[in-house]
Amino acid sequence: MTIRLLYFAWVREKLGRSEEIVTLPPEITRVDALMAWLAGRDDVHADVFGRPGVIRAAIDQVHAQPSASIAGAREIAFFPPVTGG
Amino acid sequence: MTIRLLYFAWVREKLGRSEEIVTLPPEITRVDALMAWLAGRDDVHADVFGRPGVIRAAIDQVHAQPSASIAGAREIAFFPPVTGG
Amino acid sequence: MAVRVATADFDVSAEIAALTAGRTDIGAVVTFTGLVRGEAHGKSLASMTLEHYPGMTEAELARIETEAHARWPLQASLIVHRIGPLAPGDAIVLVVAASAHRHAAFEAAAFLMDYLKTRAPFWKKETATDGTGGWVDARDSDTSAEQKWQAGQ
Amino acid sequence: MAVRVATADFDVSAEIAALTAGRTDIGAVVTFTGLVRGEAHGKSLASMTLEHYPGMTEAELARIETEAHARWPLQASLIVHRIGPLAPGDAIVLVVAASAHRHAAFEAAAFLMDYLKTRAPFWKKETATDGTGGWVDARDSDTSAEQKWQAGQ
Repeated sequence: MTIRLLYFAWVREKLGRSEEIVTLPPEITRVDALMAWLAGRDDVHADVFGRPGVIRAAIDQVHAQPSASIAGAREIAFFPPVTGG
Repeated sequence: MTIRLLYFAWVREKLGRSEEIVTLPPEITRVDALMAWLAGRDDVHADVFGRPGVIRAAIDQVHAQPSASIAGAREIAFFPPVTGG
Repeated sequence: MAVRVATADFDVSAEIAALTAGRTDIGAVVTFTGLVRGEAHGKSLASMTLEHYPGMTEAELARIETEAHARWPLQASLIVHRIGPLAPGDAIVLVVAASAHRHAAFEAAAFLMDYLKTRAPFWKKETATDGTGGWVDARDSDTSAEQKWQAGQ
Repeated sequence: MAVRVATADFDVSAEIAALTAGRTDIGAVVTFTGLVRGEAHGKSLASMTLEHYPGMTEAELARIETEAHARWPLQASLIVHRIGPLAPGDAIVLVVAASAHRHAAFEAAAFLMDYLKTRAPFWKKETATDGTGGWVDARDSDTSAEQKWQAGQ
């Protein structure tokens, strides 16, 4: 499964990129599994994705829980809790 | 006691005047007594002042209950419940 | 704090700008604008006239504003109420509440309107397009809205 | 219903006029304007930059607006949110809710802001006058403000 990942705010800054296209192994089917998989890349990713509850996710521009299925998703975004308004 | 009376909205229209100066007998010491005294003038006044709870009063530009003392008042206003805003 | 009774219309942006000019301690400005609706009590409205009690109006609006400042941390506030003849679509009243944070501004603006509706000495007289009309009756819902604040909710 | 994300400032009067033009069924217009405060977290603010998630921002604001229209009888509504660099005193966000009656307009405007604060994908980065700064942390009070509506209060 090939998917677009987007990063915002300090997630973007820490990772040093705003987006990337990745190919996921077939066993990655939920948001939390994707985060664990990303956390395994290196120390920087472990720091960003290794603390559940610190960052939020959206699937195809809709807020998603860690348990949400990513089947069929085109883009998944990771970001800190929002602070607009 | 000489006092200025003010009338607003349909109270003013029914009485046919917006204000008058009256001299009160000494036994009139509260708003409700003043209303009863005014109600005794004629049928028009009885219609306006003879139904407690229908009209409101203010003493020197402050809302006043029927039981409020009118001692020392300079002006007393009578009007229907307000409908601004 | 300011109150104004006028026949002239008001400009919301200009009033916000005047309240916030040169300040950086205001984070939230809530405005309420009341407009004359074209239908009232099932009839089509031709015009409306607002009568008030000069002197008491300004005093009562100032008392209401003082009460709002005692209840919420407000940086600024304004009440403008129009009098005289008005047509459907015309603005009647403007309330502005400015605070560091939004909940105080929202609550204070709602409070100012609820108290204004039940305490400020204004009276509306309506004329329908069929020529009928008369003085508007006070609404029980306005009294209960005011009593909600007195109960401390 | 309309949402807009822009670097340009907005004019509250012009937005109210656009929402109410040619209509006589609106009796109440509530606006909320959020402004950049000059002090944040005990420090003097030099500037702020707002980042957002293009596409999701507009979609999420539209979902929030749809939810407000489902909960209250609104004649019109508008959300404008600025992005990019802002200075103390600058306007950040505008919410407008228009209804026949005032309580619906007040509640819908407060709801729109509470949901926007916790759901719309915007992030603030602050720079203090002493050169320090960073991304603003989300406030627990914003989450509880949103949860109040979910509990139906």
